[in-house]
Amino acid sequence: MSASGTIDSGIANREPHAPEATLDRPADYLHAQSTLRSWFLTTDHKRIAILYLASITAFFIIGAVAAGVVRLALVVPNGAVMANDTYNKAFTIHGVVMVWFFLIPSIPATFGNFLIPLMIGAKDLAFPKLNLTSWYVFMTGALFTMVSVVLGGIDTGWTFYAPLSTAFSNGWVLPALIGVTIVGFSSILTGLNFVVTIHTMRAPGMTWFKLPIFVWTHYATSLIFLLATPVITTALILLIMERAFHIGVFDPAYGGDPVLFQHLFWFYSHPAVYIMVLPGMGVISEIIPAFAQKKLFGYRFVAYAAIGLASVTFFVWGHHMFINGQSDLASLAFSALSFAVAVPSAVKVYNWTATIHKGKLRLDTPMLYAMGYIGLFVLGGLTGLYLATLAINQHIHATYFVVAHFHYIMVGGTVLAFLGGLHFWWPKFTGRMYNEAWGRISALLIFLGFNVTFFPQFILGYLGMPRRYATYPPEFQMLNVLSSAGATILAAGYIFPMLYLVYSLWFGRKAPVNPWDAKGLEWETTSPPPTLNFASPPEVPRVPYDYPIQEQETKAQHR
Amino acid sequence: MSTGLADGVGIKRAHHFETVAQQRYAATLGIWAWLITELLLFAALFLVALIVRIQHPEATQEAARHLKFWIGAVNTVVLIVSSLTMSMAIEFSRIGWQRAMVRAMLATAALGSLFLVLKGYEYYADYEEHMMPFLGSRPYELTASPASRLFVNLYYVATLLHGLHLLTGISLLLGMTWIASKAGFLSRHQNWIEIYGLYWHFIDLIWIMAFPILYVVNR
Amino acid sequence: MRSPLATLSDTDRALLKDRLRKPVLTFLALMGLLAVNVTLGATLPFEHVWALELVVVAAMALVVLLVSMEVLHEPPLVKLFSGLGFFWVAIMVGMTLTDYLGR
Amino acid sequence: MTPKHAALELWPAAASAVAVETDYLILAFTVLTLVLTVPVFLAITWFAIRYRDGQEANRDTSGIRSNLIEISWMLIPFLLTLIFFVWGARLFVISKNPPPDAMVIEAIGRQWMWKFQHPTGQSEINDLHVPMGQPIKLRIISQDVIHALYLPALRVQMAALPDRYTELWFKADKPGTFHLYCSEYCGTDHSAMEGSLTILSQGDYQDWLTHSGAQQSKVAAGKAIYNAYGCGTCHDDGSNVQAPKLAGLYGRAVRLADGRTITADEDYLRDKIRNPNGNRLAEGYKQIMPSFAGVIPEDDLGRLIDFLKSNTRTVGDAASGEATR
Repeated sequence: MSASGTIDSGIANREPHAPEATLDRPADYLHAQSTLRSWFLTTDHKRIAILYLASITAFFIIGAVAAGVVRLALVVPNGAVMANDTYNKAFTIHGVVMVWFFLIPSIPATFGNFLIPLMIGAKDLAFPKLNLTSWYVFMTGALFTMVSVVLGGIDTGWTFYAPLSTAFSNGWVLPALIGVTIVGFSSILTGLNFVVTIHTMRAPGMTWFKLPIFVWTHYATSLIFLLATPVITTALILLIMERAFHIGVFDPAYGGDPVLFQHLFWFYSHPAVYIMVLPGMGVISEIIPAFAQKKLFGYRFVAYAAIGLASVTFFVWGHHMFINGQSDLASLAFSALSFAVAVPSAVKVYNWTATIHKGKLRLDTPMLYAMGYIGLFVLGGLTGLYLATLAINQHIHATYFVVAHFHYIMVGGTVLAFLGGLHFWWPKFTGRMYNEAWGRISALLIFLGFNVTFFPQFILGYLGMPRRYATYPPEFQMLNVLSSAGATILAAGYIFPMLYLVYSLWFGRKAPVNPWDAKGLEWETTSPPPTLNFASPPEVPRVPYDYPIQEQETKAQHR
Repeated sequence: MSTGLADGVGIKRAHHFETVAQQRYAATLGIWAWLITELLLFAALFLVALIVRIQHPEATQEAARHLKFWIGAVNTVVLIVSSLTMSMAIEFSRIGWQRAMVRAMLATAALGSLFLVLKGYEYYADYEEHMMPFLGSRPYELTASPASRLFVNLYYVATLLHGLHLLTGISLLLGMTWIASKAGFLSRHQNWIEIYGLYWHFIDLIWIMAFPILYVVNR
Repeated sequence: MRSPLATLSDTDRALLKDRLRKPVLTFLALMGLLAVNVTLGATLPFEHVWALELVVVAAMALVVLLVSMEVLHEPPLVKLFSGLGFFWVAIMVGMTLTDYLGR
Repeated sequence: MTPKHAALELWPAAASAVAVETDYLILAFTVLTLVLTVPVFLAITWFAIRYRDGQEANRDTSGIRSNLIEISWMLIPFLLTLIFFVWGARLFVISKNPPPDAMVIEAIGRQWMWKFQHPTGQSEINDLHVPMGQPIKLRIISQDVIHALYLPALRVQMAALPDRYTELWFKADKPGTFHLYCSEYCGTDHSAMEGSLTILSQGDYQDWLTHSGAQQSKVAAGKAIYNAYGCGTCHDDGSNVQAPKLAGLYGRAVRLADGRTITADEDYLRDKIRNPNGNRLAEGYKQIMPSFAGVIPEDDLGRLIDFLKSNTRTVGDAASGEATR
């Protein structure tokens, strides 16, 4: 299907600073206005996405530096590199910043914000001003948390378990808690906007089963934003009150129950895993068909699986608490329900694999990330089932096995999907092409560095090394050194994209409308799109993922 | 949602919507999505109250008996009346009776403020009775039952959070009343009243649930 | 001037009566249910009165949701949204109680 | 005391039947993981080579009804993993139900040390000696934040909660010395809250109880307390804080600020820990130390003083490596 009403601008040899063509198309969203004010008071979802992209990149760098400090400390077993407190603060900052200021907003607030209206053929999100508000709320929360970091940091761990965080920790816990509470509202507002947009703003003819999986997974994510986030808001408010006024509900000194905080915390924080994972699945479900030039296998199952994951995830939070003193009945129930998560997850993975089968594969940078994603996500997911198995959990709970498991999900899943998506849609976001060779090298470096960093941690955990240990028995040193060595490779893999992507902004080749021959409405408008997204109303395709290679029955339908 | 709008009553389409109906539907869905989050926010507090009750039944009952049951009951009446005036405001907006609508809105804001005044008096009475365990400088009344402070403190968190919602609601309502008293409001933004009404009813609903959960069932 | 009431024309008065019937009836129903709960709370007539009180609260909540907030007249999606939150509250409370009642 | 291990081992010691079965469970689960993942990895790699753009390949899709495939790859892995739920749950239920004849050892967690009390009254700090072949039930509680007692050689751990007792039981069947950790992050010296689990034969355990249990570990226990309260932060030789250095203090003459000279005996040490702001301030120092009266329990105070007495010149050397970390 060719783009109608748009002008192909994929001419490679234009002057880098040549003014945008003004005769035959409206100015794109990047160049519509250029004042600072036009950026900070914009209601254009695409510009807000760019604001988010810049912010979360900054937080990613902060979190990554903290991770570097952690890996540096663990090169030696006796803690000779830094004091215990410094180490504890480093891993807390790493956790808090990465979870709440990078992973949770990462894909939804940037790609989701940018792409959902484009993919459904809308001019904007349903509530553009609310969208901008949510960015300011996000930055306000970040400000509070950064104040805490600058004043001296906190050493509670990202989980803020009471009563350590309320009665014992000496750090600047209150500003950090307030910051995280505020950031929750930003998530809620984003989720609300997406839910309403997907329900009400679809272009005529864009029925639910023509929506890209990216939109489905963002819908599921938004439901989690709405249904889970308020509970952690309450939990954090009570925690703040506990620390500031000793209200006692989590304080055993007055008969309060610290485990209750864990229940409220994980009621949010387990679904939050799917806030981080589902959007990544959406990204992968776009990349793979595009680079296989083949319709996504089992579209409906993959769509339902997204909603299924978002629902099942609310029933399993207690698997974080098997050894924390919850009742055996609860442990058995939560363990059994946790296995149900395997169903929709398996659907996704096998369908992606089947999509590649008999496709016409191009191993460009986004596809490399997507294939890496599948491998790492499978390992991360299945090791999650180890942890959900009660007897195994009794051994590896709170060891490095857990650390390795969730990094396979969070980095192997979310971060790879984020980078894959960033490369996939970079031409659409910026109108520029990046250097493909550097892209592939970085993708391979990240895959290699990631595995060298985190695979040894599975073994460390099985051997019984507890997490959050500033010092450790010397027999674990070899694997820890290996892990730290991997982290340096990983760091290099992260630094390259930052350089060549930024370089491409000024010196990259101009991007054509559809550099990958991908399907989806976002590829029918110019790169970058105009302020109102489409010069003329887009034509909705007959089927989603209308690629040349189709499964037979759908092909037959359209002949 | 828009049963029988009078002539000249409606909303002005914003640029990114295709139709007025779409815009109206988006606003309704949006406020309901927001109300879901409000419900879970308070439900988590109620859950904590339930757990406190399960773990310390006697202490909770003793604490609950010190709450000002009759002030709570009167406040519930006040909010139910304010729900009525809000419903009236919505109905007036639909038939285009702008002046009556503005008066109903003012009455709603006044009733909301009355609630806050009564609540403030209740806090004052609690203070006089040494029922503020979080105040380090003021000895707590029920020293014999340390766990009772859990429930009492939870009562403050829940009612303060509700009060904050009400205060926000009153401010929004007064701001909106000021805009709504200008000519032509109902032809441009009639659904603001509907959307706001849903919020106000829901805040009332939270109190309708909070009053029995905090004051009544633990007696 | 449309108020005071006396200056209303007959058609306006009929319109007013028509429009306000439902809010006023709702109001009366809520007051009645509240009166039941307050009486129960003040007199504590029998042992497990809290269960009955919670039933009355549920009835009040339903009246507010369905009538005051007009969920009855909304499209199915809004009906779903209005119930979704309560379903999730049930998940939260139910799963948490498997711990506290199982200890 | 610290267990010795090879620099790189890939298979941790298992010292109970439950631990051995847990290992089998993990091993079996790993086999399942390989069965489920290796085909995916191989398929992706093979497809990437076989169906690369430009490769001649048969790309005709076979037209298999996809619903059947979908349902089978949804359900088969799920049912396979359910086997492991049942197996894991069975082991879990066993580990939650101690036999009635289990010997009860009290375990108390505190920032940042473990204290174990044997049924015959002996107690030890950070180290735990237990007899083989005898079911042992640990009753665990915490005095401050949440800790968790983790015995990797037995494949079990359990939280130490501040408000109620939790339990953990095991029956060790292999003698040796193994690690013992706190596995729930508990603040600054979380990683120092570790020790060793020593599994002894019945006879050796009785021997230990009568001879060393009460006596020999006192000083080591005192050292752990010294570290746990962070005494060395100010009182070690290398510390920058303007505080008296404790190494070799016991039995020495101390000049007080008011001109008197007294001997640093047991009473003096006890008094200074409990009430440092008393009238016996050492010359040249300011009143900056907080009172530990009511903070350090009496029995621990005794151990701490035993340690100070025994280490005439080694306090700084012995403690500086760990106390400040």
